[in-house]
Amino acid sequence: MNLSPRIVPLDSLPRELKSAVQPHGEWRLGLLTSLDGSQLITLLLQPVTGEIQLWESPIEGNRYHSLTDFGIPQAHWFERGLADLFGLFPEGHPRLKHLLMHDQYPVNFHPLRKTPLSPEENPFSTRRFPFLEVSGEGVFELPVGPIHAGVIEPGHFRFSCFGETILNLEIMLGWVHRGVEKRMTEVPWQRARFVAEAAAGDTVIANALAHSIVVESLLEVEVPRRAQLVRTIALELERLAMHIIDVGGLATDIGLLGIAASMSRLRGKALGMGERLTGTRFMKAFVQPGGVRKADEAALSFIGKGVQELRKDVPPAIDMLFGVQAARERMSVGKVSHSLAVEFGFVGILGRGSGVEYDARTVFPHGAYPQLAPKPVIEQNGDIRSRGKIRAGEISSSLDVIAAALDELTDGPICADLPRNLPADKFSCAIVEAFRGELIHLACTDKNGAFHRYAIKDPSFNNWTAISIAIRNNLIADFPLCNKSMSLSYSGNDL
Amino acid sequence: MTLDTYEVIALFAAVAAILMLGTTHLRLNLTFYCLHTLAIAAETAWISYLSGEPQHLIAAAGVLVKALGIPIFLGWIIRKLDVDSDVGTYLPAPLCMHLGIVMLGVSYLLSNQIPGVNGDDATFGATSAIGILFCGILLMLTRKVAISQIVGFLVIENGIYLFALTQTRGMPLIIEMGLLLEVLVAVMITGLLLFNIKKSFEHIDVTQLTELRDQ
Amino acid sequence: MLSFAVGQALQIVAQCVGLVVSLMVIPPITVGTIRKIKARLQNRIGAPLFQPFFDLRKLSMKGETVSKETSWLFRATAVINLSIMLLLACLVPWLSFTPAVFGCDLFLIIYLFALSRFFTVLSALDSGSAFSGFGASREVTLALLVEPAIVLCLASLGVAFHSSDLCTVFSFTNTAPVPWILWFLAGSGLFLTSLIELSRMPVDDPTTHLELTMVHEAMILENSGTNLALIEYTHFLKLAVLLGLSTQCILHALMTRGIADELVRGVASLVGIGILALTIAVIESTAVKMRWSKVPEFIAYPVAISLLCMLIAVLRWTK
Amino acid sequence: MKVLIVLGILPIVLAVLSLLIRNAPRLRLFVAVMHWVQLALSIWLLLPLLDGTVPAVVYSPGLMLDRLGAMFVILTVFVIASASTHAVCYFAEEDIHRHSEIPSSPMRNGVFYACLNIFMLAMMGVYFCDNLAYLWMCIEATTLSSAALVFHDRTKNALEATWKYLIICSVGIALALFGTVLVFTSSQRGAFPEGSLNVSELILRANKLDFVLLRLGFFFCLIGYGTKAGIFPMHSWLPDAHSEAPAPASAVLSGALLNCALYGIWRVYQVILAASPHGFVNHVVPILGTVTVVAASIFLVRQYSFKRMLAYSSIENVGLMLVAIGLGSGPLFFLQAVNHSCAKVALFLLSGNITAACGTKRLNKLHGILKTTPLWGGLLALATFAVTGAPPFGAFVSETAILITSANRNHWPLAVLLISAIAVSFIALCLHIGRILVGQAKPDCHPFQPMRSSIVPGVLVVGVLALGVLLRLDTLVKLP
Repeated sequence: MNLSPRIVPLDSLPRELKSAVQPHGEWRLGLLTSLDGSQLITLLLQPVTGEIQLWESPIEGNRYHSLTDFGIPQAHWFERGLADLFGLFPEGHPRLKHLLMHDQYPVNFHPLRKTPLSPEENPFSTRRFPFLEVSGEGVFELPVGPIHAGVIEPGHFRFSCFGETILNLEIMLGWVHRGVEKRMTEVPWQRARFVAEAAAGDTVIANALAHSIVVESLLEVEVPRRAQLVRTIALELERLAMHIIDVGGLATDIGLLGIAASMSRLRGKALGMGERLTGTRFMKAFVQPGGVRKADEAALSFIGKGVQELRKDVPPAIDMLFGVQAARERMSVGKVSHSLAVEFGFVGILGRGSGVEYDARTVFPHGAYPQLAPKPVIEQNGDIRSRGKIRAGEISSSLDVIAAALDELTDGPICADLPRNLPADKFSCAIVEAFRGELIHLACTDKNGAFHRYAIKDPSFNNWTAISIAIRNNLIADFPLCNKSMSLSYSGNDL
Repeated sequence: MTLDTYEVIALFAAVAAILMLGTTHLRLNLTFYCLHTLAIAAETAWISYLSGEPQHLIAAAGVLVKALGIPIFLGWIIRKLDVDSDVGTYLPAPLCMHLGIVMLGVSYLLSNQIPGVNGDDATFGATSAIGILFCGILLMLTRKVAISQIVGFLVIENGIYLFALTQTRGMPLIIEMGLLLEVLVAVMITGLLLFNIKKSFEHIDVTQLTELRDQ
Repeated sequence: MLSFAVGQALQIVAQCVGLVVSLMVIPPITVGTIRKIKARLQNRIGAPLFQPFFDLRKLSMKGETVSKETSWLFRATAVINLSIMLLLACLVPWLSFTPAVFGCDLFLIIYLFALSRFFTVLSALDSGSAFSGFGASREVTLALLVEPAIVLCLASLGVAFHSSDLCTVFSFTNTAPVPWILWFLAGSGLFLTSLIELSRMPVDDPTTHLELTMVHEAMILENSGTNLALIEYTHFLKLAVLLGLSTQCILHALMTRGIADELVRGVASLVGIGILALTIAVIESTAVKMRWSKVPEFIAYPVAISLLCMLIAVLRWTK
Repeated sequence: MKVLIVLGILPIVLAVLSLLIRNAPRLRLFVAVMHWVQLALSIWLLLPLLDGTVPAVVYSPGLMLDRLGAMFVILTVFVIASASTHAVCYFAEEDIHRHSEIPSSPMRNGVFYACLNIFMLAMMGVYFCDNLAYLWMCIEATTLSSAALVFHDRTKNALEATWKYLIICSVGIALALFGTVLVFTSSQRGAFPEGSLNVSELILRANKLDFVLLRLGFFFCLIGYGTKAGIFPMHSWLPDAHSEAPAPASAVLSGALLNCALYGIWRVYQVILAASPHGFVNHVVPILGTVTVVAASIFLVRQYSFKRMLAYSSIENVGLMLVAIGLGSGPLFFLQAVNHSCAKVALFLLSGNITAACGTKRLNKLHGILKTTPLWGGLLALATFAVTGAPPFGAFVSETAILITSANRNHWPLAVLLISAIAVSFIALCLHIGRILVGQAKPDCHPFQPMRSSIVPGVLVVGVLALGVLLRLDTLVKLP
């Protein structure tokens, strides 16, 4: 969607932003970033009507007053990111630590900043991560990671415990910071889609789709209907596979290995459908600007059959998981309250599990949405079980959507021809409901028609805060289950 | 010095009743109740075999109805009401269970005190019966969910029945049948009342029933 | 006369050979059986029955990494524990055909178990890793809760027989009239305690990879190579001994008079261990790992059962 | 046997018909008429017992009726007939102005009347039982059948009251069952190798029973049936159930059910009296009765709810009856029961009228009844005097007789305590009722059919007055 920024002076930004974003206003903070370190870019989304606003606030120097400190907790991690990537330092930020770049980078290295910063302008002399210290008799710290016992991504967790109870949890991420956003501006735009897809390895379709929408709207290209539908099918297949394995993960963590085994098998089935459609199990290099790479009739009818089978096989396993009483008991922890979810702007499963009725599929156009959008699944309790139930509900609604898209599928071209050059000096953004939640791509072209700045906001970026809050005062042994229920992405956050 | 088989069965019923105290999980509770009542049915049948009175077999069949019918009925209610564990107890469940064991010891002493209970040495029959009675009372006193109170009442009832079974030589059958009928009707009525409690109070936690009191 | 003595000597030799073979073969196979059944219950084919042997071999061939923070204790523990467990396995009548050479006092058994746990915990603390300390703290908590249950279960049988020698208790020929309910309760109490002792579900999940929830696995996280192989084998042995002991109790509950035939006893013991392994597999496939705060509620059951055993035994046999 | 069938058939038929007849007003009228028929039938059939020509009739082993029982049967049927007669106009009013959000339906009405009839059958059954186990069953049946009466309003409070009633009484009754089993055991250890629970047989061979077991059994029965009768400290269900049930049901609970439970105690007590005429047990019962009277009088002082206050007054009277039982005097027990039943039924029915008209049960919101409806007000005052034992009424005679008898039996401390407690409760009740009667007329009070709704209470009050005038104290005191 093409945008043109409105200039909001830096002085009035906090006030205007606070009155606009939830819980005071109706908007949510989509993105808070910068183009090259000399301005703040604020992307605001209306989660009901689907309006989008882009604000630009020029900055003199590299200091501004922290928005978090002004009472906008949604901006908390964005400001940490700004400090790391652009050297823009928020004054009065309650807990300013580095987010993406750990202490082996030079202190004064800010990859996305166009004009280098002199050391005097940098308030920090070290990149040490000052963990919050909890003191008192019997309180001890338990460092976990970044390398874990299972095969998962790296992240360092610092638990402050009192006996078996977690008093505080601090998370240090950034171990897989690869410079995706910078790389996006360095490669030719025709090849940028491969970089975009790699932002998070399990969110391939959603990232590719968001990137395609950004490019298509810059180029003002109409995507054929068939391609839209096939994209929808691919997106839902991705959601299906990931939700199934996440539910299976819950079962593994509470020790119901039989159910977990079935879920792994079913997830394999969903991935197999994706492979048949795209050629790779995680569906890489399939969605491209203008449409999709291929749409084989045989593959589509195979998916139709697969959907029928999954409809039969998945619900019994899930019902078994949620029916076991002891499992319900285990899943009754890790609460995220509704007010917290609104205040921090949690998205996706996490938000909907706490009663936030926001599903980008019903609001923002992508693929065949919002026409085909299912009714969002909402749970009120905010605990592990309600997040699990939402996954279960979305598994079945995804199956329905795939079936509906297959029904609607007609013959036609699957890819539009694209012009050779991107227009100059334009903004464009795309909002896609990935399986974890709202995924945002924002692009800005320079005067040569190349990407000047390409920002990606993974859903996990909003949600990482939730885990530390949800697990507070719970048992250490409940942390893995709580973590699994949120299923956050490390690489999506680190980019 | 050997225990008679009928004493062993009675003891088994008491053990099941004690284990019932240890869980707040209603379904597990019902399973233990079922075991406990089955043991009492077996006891009835065994005593009928010992005494050669076939009429006791009918009583055994009646207890069997109690052992199977009531857990099924209450299980159905639990499923309908979507309540599956006790919201909280006045006494932690494990402690309660261990208290139940102490009570079994106490009831051994008690049954020694009651004169005329089969000879000079207390039988484990009377011990188990009084122990079960205590378990039922503990269950009723320490649990907050209405279903547990019904189950507690049933356990008390079983304790009394077991006492009658082991200490008397044959209560008239019609009386036993009458008692059984009353118990079944009581469970039906209270069970149906549970639905109303759930509807009005949104839970079957009886500690919420505090509206009526003086002042 | 001479031929009789020779016959007896031969029998003892046969028993010793049987014991050695059992010690080497039964524990890993029991573990393999549990794993295989679990896999089948999850619709997987699962590793072969003899996989634990292969695992032990693989581990013993691997190099060992030892943290420089540790002392000699860290490495010595594996050997110490293995010796304790072998001693235990020789003493405890966990199989019907072990030679009753030394006699076996139940308090000795309990202290040997405690000693082995002491060294495990010590070595976990010695390694200095945060998880090992965590696991050790959990292990000690569990031990504190579970220990009385084992003591009382075994002691109640001792009271019934007026003897603290387990070989007398489990002799199969002693006709002291112990009611089946006592045997049965003692057996089930021992079985439940061994679930906890052996870090099986629902208290600990032996297959988990989540370091924050582990108990036993957390303690041995730092061990590797041969050291780990020894620890694993010790653990297998402990499993077999404890399951064997429960089996013996249940067998005594089931039989109405003494079983004279050695062969029948031996086969029954082995089959019993197999059935308990099956039970463990079924429990682990269906049970949910409990919340740590709910674990005491579960432990209360074996404790209650053991208390009941003691109560029955004391009321009946201390006149 | 024929008598039993004839007496039992009408309630059963009525119970079935109640569920079948869908027209609520017609059903109410029909049942009320039939209850009077039942009363006439009972008097006619039990006449030989009542006039003393036959001391007791044994219908079958375990079923027997003596004179006291016969009189209680008549009293029970009379109370139920009065209540159901009054219910005709009470429920008619309630159908129009309901205060609860749940609409009335023919089904609910049918269930009420069906349960009322089964309740009546169970209560009549209590008096016919010679066998203690049958007695237990009948009393448990009264609990189960009256639960629906208490729950009639279907409100949250009614639900709570019903739940407490069912659970507390069931547990109490379970203890009584244990007591019964113990009595049976004692009979087997002693006189009867086969064992017996028939009171008549037990009394005959009382001295051969195993006394320790018998005494234990009696205590359990006392606690068990005492719970049902509302003896302090097991009374907690009683105010709840009485205040939440609709007025006719409260009247029946108070006027008939409590007598049943006390009759259970009376039967067991007779056995123990026969076994040990001068034992320790003989002091326990009057003391328990006195304690109940004292406790109830203290509770009466601080009351906020009209019907709860009346319930506590019932507990007080239960205490007095228990004293009468403890003194071993059946006639005194019956006389106190008659006076209390008639006066309390009148009071509960009037309280139903007043609370329905004013829409509240809170004492501090009720005032000026004398101004709004002088008829109700007057009757209320008279009934209050009647129930508290003021002079011209029957209760005065019976209470005085109890006091004198207990003094004669050297229970002086009890008599003194009783007198002071009765005085306290008299003052408390009169004060509370006086506040209701006088003062500004309540503007939102809508009295309905003052004449028709006063008939039954009026007749009852007159009856109690007549009893007081006709009874001669000196003959009563000389009774055994």
